[in-house]
Amino acid sequence: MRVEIRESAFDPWIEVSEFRRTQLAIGKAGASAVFVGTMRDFNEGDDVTSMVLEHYPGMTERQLEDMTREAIAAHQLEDALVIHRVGNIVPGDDIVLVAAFSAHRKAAFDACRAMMETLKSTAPFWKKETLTSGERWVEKNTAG
Amino acid sequence: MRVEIRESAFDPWIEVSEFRRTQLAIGKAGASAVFVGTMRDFNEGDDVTSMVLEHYPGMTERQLEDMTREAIAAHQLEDALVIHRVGNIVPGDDIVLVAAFSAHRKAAFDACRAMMETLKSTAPFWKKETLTSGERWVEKNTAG
Amino acid sequence: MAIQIRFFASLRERVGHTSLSIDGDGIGSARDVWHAVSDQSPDEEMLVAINKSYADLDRAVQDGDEVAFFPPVTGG
Amino acid sequence: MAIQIRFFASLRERVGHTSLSIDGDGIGSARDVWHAVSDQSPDEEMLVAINKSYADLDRAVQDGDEVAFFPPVTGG
Repeated sequence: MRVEIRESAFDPWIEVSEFRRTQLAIGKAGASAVFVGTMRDFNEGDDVTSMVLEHYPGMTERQLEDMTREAIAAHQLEDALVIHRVGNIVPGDDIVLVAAFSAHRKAAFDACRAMMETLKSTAPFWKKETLTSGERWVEKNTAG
Repeated sequence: MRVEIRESAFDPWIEVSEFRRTQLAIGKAGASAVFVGTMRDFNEGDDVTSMVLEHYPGMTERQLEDMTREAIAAHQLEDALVIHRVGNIVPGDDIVLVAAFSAHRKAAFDACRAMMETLKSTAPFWKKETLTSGERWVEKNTAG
Repeated sequence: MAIQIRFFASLRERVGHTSLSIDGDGIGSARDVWHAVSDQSPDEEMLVAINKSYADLDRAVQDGDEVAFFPPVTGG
Repeated sequence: MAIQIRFFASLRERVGHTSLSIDGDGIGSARDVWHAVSDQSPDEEMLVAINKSYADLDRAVQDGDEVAFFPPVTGG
């Protein structure tokens, strides 16, 4: 498994491709389920021009690692990859990548979605949006 | 939407990346849910050395297009991409890519999974595996 | 005019043909098409398409139609 | 020894501190830590972590612990 916090822009598709190529045995993981979350230029009806993503260094990594380890065990994954961006972000930037690799599709789909929901509800990240009218903290994540 | 049948190897991660870059407006699709199916070197307990994927030209495209159009409408997706390989395939080759792009993650996850299940149960493709002991047709897809 | 018949995958191998053309005279349904080319009962799991859309065996078939028979699909 | 306190996001801005260190004397729980730095009741939705693991306000705190207070998380 690999869990990373990134302070600059990353390309999730290159990350998945490289991870598969370097970390997975050829011919074992028949199913790759991937979720990528990307910054929108709107939220709750307002235009958003940029965002700052704050996290709790140390705790965030631990939460993500626990979550990923548990998903691998619960769904008997071949492997999993999680990358999350922090810092200054603009619309179109990718924020989060969650990838689950398994022999069969059910496990990959279930694990990918479960990891995203766990990440959204427990990983200590906070978003502060810049609107044309000022700044605001995003107050709560909605259930997926 | 884009639906393609490919007769040679493709890189699903480059395809998704290029599709997002060229087809999607920046800042609208906050959620990308992607499934990639890859040929394994085992199936039902046997080693598989290669495979031929047959399809029904014309009908396969129509089924995939109908399915994709319906998923976009049902889940209010921003867009969707489906690529499926045919012909001679070896373990490690990617067989299928299904990607759903939407503003929010629930729609992307639901649509990606629904499209994969519809593809598995209705798109006219057939797999003939080569084992060390000879050839066999895969008889049925299992539910996901 | 005639009816075009296509077979795929294991069914193609069992029937021994990729495609056939038959005269539409006396053909009312996809089931009639099947019996014009096979003396076996259609397999319960066999799928049927008329003009590249799924149909059942009792769907009407007309001159000029393309009728395909194939086993359960196994893509993805 | 002492107790390290950290605040994040909107709570950090409201409290006006990123981190603080307090003497552990008289501190039994995370709730005691909160009241040592604030005269307001803790927000119902406020989250608490002790040594980088989630805890509740009544969890015991010891000298040397790191106690963090933050609002609901909004990553992903």
